[in-house]
Amino acid sequence: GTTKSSVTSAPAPAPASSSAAKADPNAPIKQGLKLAFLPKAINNPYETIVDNAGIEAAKEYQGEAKEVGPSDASASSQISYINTLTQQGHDAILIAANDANAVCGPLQQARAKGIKIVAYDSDAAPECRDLFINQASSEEVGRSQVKLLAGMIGNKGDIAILSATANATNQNTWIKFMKDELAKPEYKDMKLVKVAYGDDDDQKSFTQTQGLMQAYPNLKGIISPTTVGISAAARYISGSKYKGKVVLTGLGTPNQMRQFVKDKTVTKFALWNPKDLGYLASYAAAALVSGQITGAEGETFKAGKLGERTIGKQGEVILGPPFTFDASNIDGFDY
Amino acid sequence: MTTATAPPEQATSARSARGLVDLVFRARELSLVIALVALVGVTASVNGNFLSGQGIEDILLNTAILALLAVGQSLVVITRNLDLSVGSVVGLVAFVTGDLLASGWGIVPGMLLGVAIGAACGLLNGLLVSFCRVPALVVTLGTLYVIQGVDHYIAHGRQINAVNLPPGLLSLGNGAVLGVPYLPLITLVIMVAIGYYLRSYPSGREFYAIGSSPEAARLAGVPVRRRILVAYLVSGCLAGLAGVLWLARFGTVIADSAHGWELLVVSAVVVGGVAITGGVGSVYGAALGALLLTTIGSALVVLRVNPFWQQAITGALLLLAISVDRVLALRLARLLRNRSRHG
Amino acid sequence: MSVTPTLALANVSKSFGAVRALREVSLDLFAGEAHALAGENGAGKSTLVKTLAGVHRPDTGQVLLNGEPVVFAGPADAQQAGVAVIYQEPTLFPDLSVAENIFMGRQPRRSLGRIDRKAMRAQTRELFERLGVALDPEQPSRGLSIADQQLVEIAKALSRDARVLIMDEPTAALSGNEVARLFSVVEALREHGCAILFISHRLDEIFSLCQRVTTLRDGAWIASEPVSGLTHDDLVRRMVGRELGALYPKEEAPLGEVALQVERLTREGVFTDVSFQVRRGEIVALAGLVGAGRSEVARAVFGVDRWDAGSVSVDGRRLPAGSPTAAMGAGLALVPEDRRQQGLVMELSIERNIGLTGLGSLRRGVTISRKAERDRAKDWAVRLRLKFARLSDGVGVLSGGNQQKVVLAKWLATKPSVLIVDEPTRGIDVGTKAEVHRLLSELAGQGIAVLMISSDLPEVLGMADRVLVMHEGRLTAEISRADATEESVMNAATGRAA
Amino acid sequence: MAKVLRWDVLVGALLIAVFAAGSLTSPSFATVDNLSFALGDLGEIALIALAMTMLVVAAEVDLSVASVLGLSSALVGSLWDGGMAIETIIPIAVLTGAVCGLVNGLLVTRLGLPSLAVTIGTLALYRGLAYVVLGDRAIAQFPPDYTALALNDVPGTPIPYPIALFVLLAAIVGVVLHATGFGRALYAIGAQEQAAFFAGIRVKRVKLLLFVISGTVAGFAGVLFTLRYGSARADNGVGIELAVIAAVLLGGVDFDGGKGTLGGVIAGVLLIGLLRNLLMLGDVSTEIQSIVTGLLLIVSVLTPRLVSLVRPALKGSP
Ligand SMILES: Nc1ncnc2c1ncn2[C@@H]1O[C@H](COP(=O)(O)OP(=O)(O)OP(=O)(O)O)[C@@H](O)[C@H]1O
Ligand SMILES: Nc1ncnc2c1ncn2[C@@H]1O[C@H](COP(=O)(O)OP(=O)(O)OP(=O)(O)O)[C@@H](O)[C@H]1O
Ligand SMILES: [Mg+2]
Ligand SMILES: [Mg+2]
Repeated sequence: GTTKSSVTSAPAPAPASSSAAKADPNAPIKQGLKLAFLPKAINNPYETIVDNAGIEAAKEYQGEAKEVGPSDASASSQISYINTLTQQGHDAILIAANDANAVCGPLQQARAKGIKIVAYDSDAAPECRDLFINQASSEEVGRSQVKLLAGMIGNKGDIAILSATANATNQNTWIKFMKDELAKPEYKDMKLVKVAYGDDDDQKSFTQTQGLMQAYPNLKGIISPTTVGISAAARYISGSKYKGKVVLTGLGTPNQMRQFVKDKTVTKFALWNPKDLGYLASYAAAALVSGQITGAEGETFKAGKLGERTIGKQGEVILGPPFTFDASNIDGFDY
Repeated sequence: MTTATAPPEQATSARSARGLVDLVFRARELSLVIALVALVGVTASVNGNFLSGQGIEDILLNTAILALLAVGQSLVVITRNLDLSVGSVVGLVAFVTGDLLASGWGIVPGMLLGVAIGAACGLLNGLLVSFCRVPALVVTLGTLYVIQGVDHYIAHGRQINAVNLPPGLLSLGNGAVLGVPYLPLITLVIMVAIGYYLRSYPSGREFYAIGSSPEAARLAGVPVRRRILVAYLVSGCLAGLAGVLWLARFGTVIADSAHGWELLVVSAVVVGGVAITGGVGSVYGAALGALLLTTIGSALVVLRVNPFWQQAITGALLLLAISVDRVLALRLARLLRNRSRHG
Repeated sequence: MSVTPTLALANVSKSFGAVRALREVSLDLFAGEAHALAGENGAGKSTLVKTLAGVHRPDTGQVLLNGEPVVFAGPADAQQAGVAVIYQEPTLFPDLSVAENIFMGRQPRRSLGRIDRKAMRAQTRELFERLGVALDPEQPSRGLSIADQQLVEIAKALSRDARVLIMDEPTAALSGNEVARLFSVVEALREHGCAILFISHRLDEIFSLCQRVTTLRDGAWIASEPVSGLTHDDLVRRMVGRELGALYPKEEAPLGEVALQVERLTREGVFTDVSFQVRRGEIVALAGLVGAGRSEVARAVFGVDRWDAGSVSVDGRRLPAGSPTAAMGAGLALVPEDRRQQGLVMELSIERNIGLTGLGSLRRGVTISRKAERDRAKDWAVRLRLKFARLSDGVGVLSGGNQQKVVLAKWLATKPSVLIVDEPTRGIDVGTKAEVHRLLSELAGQGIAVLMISSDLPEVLGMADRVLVMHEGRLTAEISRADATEESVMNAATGRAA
Repeated sequence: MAKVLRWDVLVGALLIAVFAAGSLTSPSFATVDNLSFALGDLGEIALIALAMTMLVVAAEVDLSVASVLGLSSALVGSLWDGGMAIETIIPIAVLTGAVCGLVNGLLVTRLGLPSLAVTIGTLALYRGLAYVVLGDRAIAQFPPDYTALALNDVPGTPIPYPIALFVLLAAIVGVVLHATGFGRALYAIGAQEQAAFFAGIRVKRVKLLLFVISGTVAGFAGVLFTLRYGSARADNGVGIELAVIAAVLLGGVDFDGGKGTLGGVIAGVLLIGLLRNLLMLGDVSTEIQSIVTGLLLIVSVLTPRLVSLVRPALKGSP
């Protein structure tokens, strides 16, 4: 019969467009480009910041961009949107994939119609998109999070991870690298006791944190690499007896975390600038459509105020290292 | 012609019958309490923290809102109706109230408005179901979508942050009197009030009459439509209040607070022994159901159950709860039948 | 009369779609008078009752209360005006206790308007004493027999101590001594100046209880007159509009071999050691007081209830316990006592209901043949003189008696070899009653074995070749047609040695 | 008698209206591509709605369908990942669905529990099992010729295979429901269970069968879903039970049982699907879409009521 091995042994279908055309670095950005941002879900504040920045950026080069998307972060609902966008005929679709593989088929159909695909925030399978704008190298995020926490608990004690949904691609990649980092000798006294899932649901993350505290009485630290998770966790800890006993860090937006940094529930946490992410994605798409780049490794393009950017391996463009917030600098940011 | 007054043995059998009837009805609450005690017992024996002050406080806090919704829902279900829109009402109220409070509204007017919004939603459902006589399920599924849509439309990806909320509200969500947090207290008071009304007041009994047989209720001169309207109104108000408390409790909210809770609330009600076909059950049962569900949730985490198993186990326990309750009820009913017969 | 009637109808008409249920009907109910309402099934009696009760609004004409025109917006208004009604079909709250059923909306109160349950229980007992009912006030009304339900309804109406008491076939499910009980209570009420409207298809009850009688035919008023001047046949003629044959046309049929054999059948707490047999061509009556367990026996034999011990065999073949399908296969048919719950699917049409018992035989290939379904329905509708507009109408809108006919049709259509009928003529008018009886003996004549449960003693005596009597779940007597008399049967039924 | 406006007729009319509006307002709506997209998107919901219709007519409901879909999808994923042949996996997944249905059915018929309660429980249970099976993994790279079957159109037509299958099944269910003894039995059971039982209908057996069918269809839908999206995850199809229920209700099936037609349900499914597609093409935001869907449900039940309230006033006596 047809088994996995018999299929994967067959050569994988070659990416449709990339490296087919020749890149022309100094081609002008086309006027009146039509871009569409397709976030994981439209009512996720973080995604909204990113997309709005992208839409703003489009104005800079006289393009028009819009944000459409499902109200639930599921692959299937995202797909009907891809199909519709394809029907409407856009120049590029920018997507934060809920499921790297599920969106693949429709994206291929879109590319077949000459639409450029730029993944951001959460990648789609590489053969289905032209570019992936990565907020920060997944490896760096993973490892730096561990470093951050280790520094605060003196490389010692039980720690837990509060993730988003069990299937979130970016979360799982980060967690992979965290585990890898923890394997190093200097962390031999740190023990990862649990990976909990808050499903990016504020209330579930909140109660999951409660559970962790009770289940692991001598928990020293929590990493929550998701904006929803970290703020929920911070809120529970700040109101509970565990405040000051358990160290919390992760990825969060300054606005969410400000109060908890002020009340000393959280000392340090990290994030890239989501506005820059949207901005960069927007320019990358424009460059792609205008033929400045094709998505091949080594090509470069001008990303407005962010300056020149280079495409890494597998068509990945990295925004930059995550920025670490603390009491001293947090008031300088508003997002 | 013989005088057919009850012969003594019949009278006695009748009396024992009554004892049994009460038992049958109590049994529902009873079996819940037993299950609850067992669950807590096991969990605590494995991990002492579960019964620590913090642990209990957490469970009470988590239960409060669900229980509040369950109380409102059971009122509707008892009249042989259903309100699927409660989840989205909570979401709408939590966000709108948060938005207004953040923009400088006073706490009291803000909360009142929240409850008012809930009431409006309930009124809408009630009017459609009772006066236009359209199936409750369709209507409330419809309003679920509509209210959710409105909520997301208003929120549009924004977020309410605790910093911008009046501290007074937040302390309501997390503060306590004599160690007992406010939220469970509020729920308790409301539950007892409604429960007592339903049991001890003629108009309260009419809710059961309607659920038991709408046609008979009409013939008995029960103001069917008005009662059903009230049921939805109350359910709406409580959902509104729940929304406000949600805000007070969690501080930061986005559009989808309590998203998908409609089924959770219904299962709490059902586990609580309120018959989905109406006419049977109590708000106490419903609240206990809510408590049980929440406790299961917390217990599984505390017992360090693999997260991938938690949902499966929750489902299994839920089924176990209703099955056991059912079997118990059947046993007692049969016992009752045999006794209540010829001596 | 010079006195103004307590409650009256003046030229009231009421139609449902094409059906004109009432045409220009007038009726006066006077204080201290028991007024009978007679008419065939579908004549409009219940509609009239519902109009007086504020359930229906008259299309034309008026309802008069003490001579003043009133408009009852709903049942509540009528109750306010002191009108108490026992509807033809019991309207109880199955989940609530008997006591609560009786006092719903009028519970005795204690401080702060709260319900006084003690008082409620006590008053319920006191009511049951008066009616001689042995029911527990706290028992939920679900699972009560039709008869018990009817008794609760009566208690409910009496508890209102109303100025007008309207009873739509209250005795249909009751047997001799409950009826006697009821009448003595009603008498007392009447003497206290209560106006009474009484409906029954048992004419002797009308003669024994009422002073005046109004007859309806096809919704039209025929006559209102004192009962005293009337003979049985006069009344029948007014109702039916034609001469009527014998009410109990029982002709002897040659007895064949045993068709139904029941041995030591026992169901814990319901009936014990019930053994009997019914031969082909024989009509056996199962008599007894309400709650004796007759219906339960019938249900067990047919397989809707399981039995704990004993056996049932049809034509020598044993039936598996608890399988109606198997019973039907063996040629059994049961016309159940509760037509609303067990006999009919109210939402479905007449033809669908009649077809329900023949889903197998109506099949052509994989699908049901609508024509066959319709023919089957038409055939039996005609044979039973069913009163209907279209066969595709829901049975819900049929009059009580006509619904009962549909149930009979549904089962006779299965061409059973053993027919069990539980209260076959409950709520059926004299005309139809005669037809049903003719039908039964006709069927017996064709060699069908008939087991007839009935609380109508004359019917039992008139139709049965043998009478089996049950008391408190046991078979207490078997009486041949020859020795069967009111006394012998009642004695056995009330547990005194026959 | 005045003929009352039938609910399913109304929905059918609405469907036509939407289609007309679509072809007029949006150039890309009435295109072959778009319609086959729109229909394809309905695949699982439409299939499950068929089984659900029969259940609801018999006054029962199965809320666990979406979870059964998820479980089956998870199974397909882990078995495929484990190197089993897809030809063996598919039957296994479908069979699992059947077993899930059987469990629902047994709990309902043997213990006499309300199906709403039972299937809310199994909704959690089956979804949980899906996570137990697949955890946080997402399996991809399914055989192209099979994914093609789930995704592509029947050669020479704009009709995707799933929809072709749906049409076939719909025809069968239509006949069963409206022209066979089994169908008659369903309506009887839904309207007055006791009477159906007294008429010799094997009520429990019938209900059990219905739940098994519903489970089987959901199981198959899981396979379809997995292949169509080329991705197996434990959270596949979360929450589509409400979409199915909405379609069935919109189709005019009465939740108290005993009423409703399959035609209505099909119209309901298509109406929801096409309307959503049309709104998307018009760049109508998700919020508004959800509002419209809600209003649609309400209007569809309200209109016939209002009409029947107004009718008597208008018509004189015959
Ligand atoms: N709700 C209704 N809708 C349509 N037709 C109705 C309705 N109620 C009664 N009818 C019709 O009105 C006529 C009178 O019915 P009604 O119940 O008053 O007869 P009845 O005298 O009580 O008969 P029975 O002695 O069998 O009870 C019947 O033809 C019946 O079909
Ligand atoms: N001692 C009793 N106390 C309370 N209810 C009883 C008693 N005996 C019988 N019943 C009721 O009567 C029913 C069984 O009596 P059943 O109706 O079978 O007898 P029956 O002689 O057929 O009476 P009916 O003439 O009403 O059919 C049961 O449903 C039960 O509710
Ligand atoms: Mg009548
Ligand atoms: Mg009986």
